[in-house]
Amino acid sequence: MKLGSLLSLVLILGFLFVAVLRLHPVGQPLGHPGVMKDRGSAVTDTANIFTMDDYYIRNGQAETGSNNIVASVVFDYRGFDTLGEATVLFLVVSSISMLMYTILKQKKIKKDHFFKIYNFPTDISRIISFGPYLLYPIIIIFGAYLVAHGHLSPGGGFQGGAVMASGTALLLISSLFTIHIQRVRRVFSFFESLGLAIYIGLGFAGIGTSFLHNFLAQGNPLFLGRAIPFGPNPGYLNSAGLLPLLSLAIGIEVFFGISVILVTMYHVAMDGDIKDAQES
Amino acid sequence: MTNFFLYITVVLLLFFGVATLLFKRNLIKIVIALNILESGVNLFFITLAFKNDATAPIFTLAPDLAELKMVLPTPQALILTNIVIGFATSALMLAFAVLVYRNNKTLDIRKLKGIEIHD
Amino acid sequence: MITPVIFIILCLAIIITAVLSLYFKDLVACVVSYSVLSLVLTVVYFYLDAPDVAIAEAAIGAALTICIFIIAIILTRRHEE
Amino acid sequence: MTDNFPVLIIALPLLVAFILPIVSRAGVKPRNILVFLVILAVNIMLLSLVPEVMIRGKILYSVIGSADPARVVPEGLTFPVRIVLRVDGFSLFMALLSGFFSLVCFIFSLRFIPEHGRKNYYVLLFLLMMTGMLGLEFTNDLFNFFVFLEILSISGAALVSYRTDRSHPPYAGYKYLLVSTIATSFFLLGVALCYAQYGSLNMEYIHRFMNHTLLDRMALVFMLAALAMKAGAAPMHMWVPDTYSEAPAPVTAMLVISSQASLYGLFRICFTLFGNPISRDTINYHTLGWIIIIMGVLSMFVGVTMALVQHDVKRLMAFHSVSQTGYLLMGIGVGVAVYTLNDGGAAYNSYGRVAMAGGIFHIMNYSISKGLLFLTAGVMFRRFGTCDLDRMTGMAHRDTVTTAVFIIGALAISGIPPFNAFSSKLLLYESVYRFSPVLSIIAMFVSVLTLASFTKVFYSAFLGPCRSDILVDEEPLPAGMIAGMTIMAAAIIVTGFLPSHTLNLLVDPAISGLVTIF
Repeated sequence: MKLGSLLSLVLILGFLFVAVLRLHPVGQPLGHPGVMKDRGSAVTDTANIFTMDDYYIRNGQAETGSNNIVASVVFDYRGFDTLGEATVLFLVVSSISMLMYTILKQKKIKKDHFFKIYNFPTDISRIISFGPYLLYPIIIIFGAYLVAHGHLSPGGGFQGGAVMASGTALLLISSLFTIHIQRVRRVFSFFESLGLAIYIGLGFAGIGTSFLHNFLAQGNPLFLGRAIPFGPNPGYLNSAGLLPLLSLAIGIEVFFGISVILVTMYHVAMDGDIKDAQES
Repeated sequence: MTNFFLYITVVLLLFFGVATLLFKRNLIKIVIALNILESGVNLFFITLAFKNDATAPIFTLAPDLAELKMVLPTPQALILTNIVIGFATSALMLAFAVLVYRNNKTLDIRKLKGIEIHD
Repeated sequence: MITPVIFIILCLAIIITAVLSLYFKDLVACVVSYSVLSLVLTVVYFYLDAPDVAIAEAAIGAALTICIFIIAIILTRRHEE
Repeated sequence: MTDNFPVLIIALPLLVAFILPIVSRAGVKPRNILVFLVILAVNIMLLSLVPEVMIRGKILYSVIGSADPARVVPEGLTFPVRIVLRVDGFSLFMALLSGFFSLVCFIFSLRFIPEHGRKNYYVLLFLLMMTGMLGLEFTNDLFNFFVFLEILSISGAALVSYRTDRSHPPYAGYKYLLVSTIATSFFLLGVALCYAQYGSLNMEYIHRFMNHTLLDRMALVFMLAALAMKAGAAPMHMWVPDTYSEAPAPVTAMLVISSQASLYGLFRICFTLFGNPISRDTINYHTLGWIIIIMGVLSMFVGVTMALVQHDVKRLMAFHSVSQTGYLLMGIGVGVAVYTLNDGGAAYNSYGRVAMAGGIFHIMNYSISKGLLFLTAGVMFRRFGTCDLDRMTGMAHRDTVTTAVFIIGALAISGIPPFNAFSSKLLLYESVYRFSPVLSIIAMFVSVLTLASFTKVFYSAFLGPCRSDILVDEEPLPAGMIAGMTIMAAAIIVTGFLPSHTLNLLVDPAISGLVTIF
């Protein structure tokens, strides 16, 4: 058993080293000779676009109206992956709720009880009890900024949602949710479902052409449809069609989804039965 | 040559992850090892996307160059997805670990095997 | 372009934190080392021109993962036997 | 009309799953009706694709988010830039199977799983598991494949540990998720290696430019190992008995078909991604075929020998799944080994294709009969409150329907003539004998052992005196459970009596879909 493990370990290590030696040098992707050797039909030279990434960089701005190519790949070209990823998060939230169901349904726990279980000092310092309240608005504003400007600057639904969810973690430290925790969980799960429903609803809205089609991008210049010239430019907030909306939906979903996970685990931690878990 | 360090780092991260998966027996330690494995894969993708003397694939921040040279955007998009998936997976595994501990009062794989046989 | 010295230091930091986060017997120490690893990775991603990934890694890898881990460790056992 | 069906088949269950937490508050009945309707709708959509794909042999593409969905590759380019769904014979074959299984298992679990607050989550996860399988089978994009694999494994892991009140299921779920996450991580590593060389994630595109460099072979090894691990083939089968035996019965049946979905991925990787016939000389495909065959023979042997000594009925059946997976791997392995032989396709045409037909036909026969057997194991568990064979007796006196379907399932999986697995096993024996006689003899031997161990189950659980003092639940079975088992048994009998029709209608187009790329 141990020998087998060791053997497979050495095998994997050797494999990886050989792979790394054969790969292109860092910093020169897809450029070295022999890689794009044609075997099937001829590669026609269309405006020097040889790879998918080249296409995204050259046409992404015109097709999606987004200055951030990564955002246009995440929400437009590969929007289906993003849907799958959001589904994974939703799935995990549901799974954890299912696993912890019996624990979560137990009677409400008072705030002092929690501190007694884990031998926390009851007089926590001001920094911990009030610091989160000061930081929380700033974190939320920063996260919302990331979500809203996802198509212009680094950021987007995932990042903004995750930043906002770290605000929830801060609030948990200051034990704000302790008393109303079940209600908080229910509200958060509702909003999570809402975010996902918005995402897939926007996907279905374009089904006349194809699923998740960005039908606003080249359309109405008044509502998110403003055209952007090719090349470096400051960009407009009012562009990129469906992209900001999808980004918003994902932002809502990630924010509330991760918050539900955190709140659920915190709630489980407040369960009195685990008292003997603590090592002295 | 110096940039080759990135690949070496990736290989070592993967190696440490797999080694811990094989030889450690604590359920939470295993989740940490999985996270490190995933970090290795993520770093690998980003390394593949890197291009010398290029800018980030965001036109808002790009300098006005005669020739447009940007790092590849696709791996970055994939890794954004993978980071969230990795977080979700590890959260679920930790929830499982918590339940295992509640039922069996241990996190050690060897002891858990003993419980399986007796029950 | 990355200055080689900074770059080697970052790679070494990644490797060292990875080893530390697997070496400690105290799981809280492991998790904190993992969070440092994530922070260093954030810097590396930034140097590799991937600001999007850097933000995501900073928020999720260095903050939220740690939260979940700490709660799980509170609920179970702090020391690996 | 059918243009949007491939994407609707995936998107519709997702939409329903997202609004299900809100619908669940309205009550049990609306929830059940909604989910049943959506699974039914998926099945109808799948069936409506049959004439076009299976009979006319067309390959349907669906480009997600494109302004011009008729074109897979945008004008003037040589590569697709968006995620492409591809419905060919093989994927539709597997999707039909998954849809059928989901329908039957859902009907079965309506009353099998007691009504509880957690059942809302059960239904939701069940729906998403089906979606994961369908997505995995339709996608033509490597990363999208990974995402659906992840959806499949997470929902599977959560469902495995549905019975949280017992002490084992969380650990079984942990194990399943651990194995799946390792597998998906290595799969992603393989994807990275492919992407690094070809700059694309589309399987067909990579197939067209496949160079079979050393890196490609490494990617192949990573992906193959990952998917074989997920499918429960021999060296990596340790998670199978734990997971299968701890899950509720309908979930186990779903896990059987989800393992088949992973196997589907394995075959896709072998043929669609790496099976470029232009480069017949450059890669030694014969070796790859032999690796798969050896994996298969090992699975067969390990599975059946371990099954003989088990006392837990679900563990026994789980080890049988490992051994039956071996048959599939063997059939396809022979196909792979001769597919690229440099003899102008003579060996492939004379027996390679037959072996593949046997393997693919056996996917269907095995999963239906094994699913049926797991459902009957669920009935046993419901009656006796345990899966221990030593503590069961006399079920034949009380549950005649269960006994009948158990006999059908057990005979079918052992390859006894009037039932379906006989024809697929016969195809396998014949064709594999021409490839290598030893393999064929091992396969027959394993088949006999299978029958022996099911005789043991039948003897201890069904025969013997009927003792009501050890029964946990004496009520007659709910109609839903009987309906679920009867549908499965009917499927076995129909495919058993019409093997040539099934072969012509379903299996032949599936092979064509697997080996023809464009």
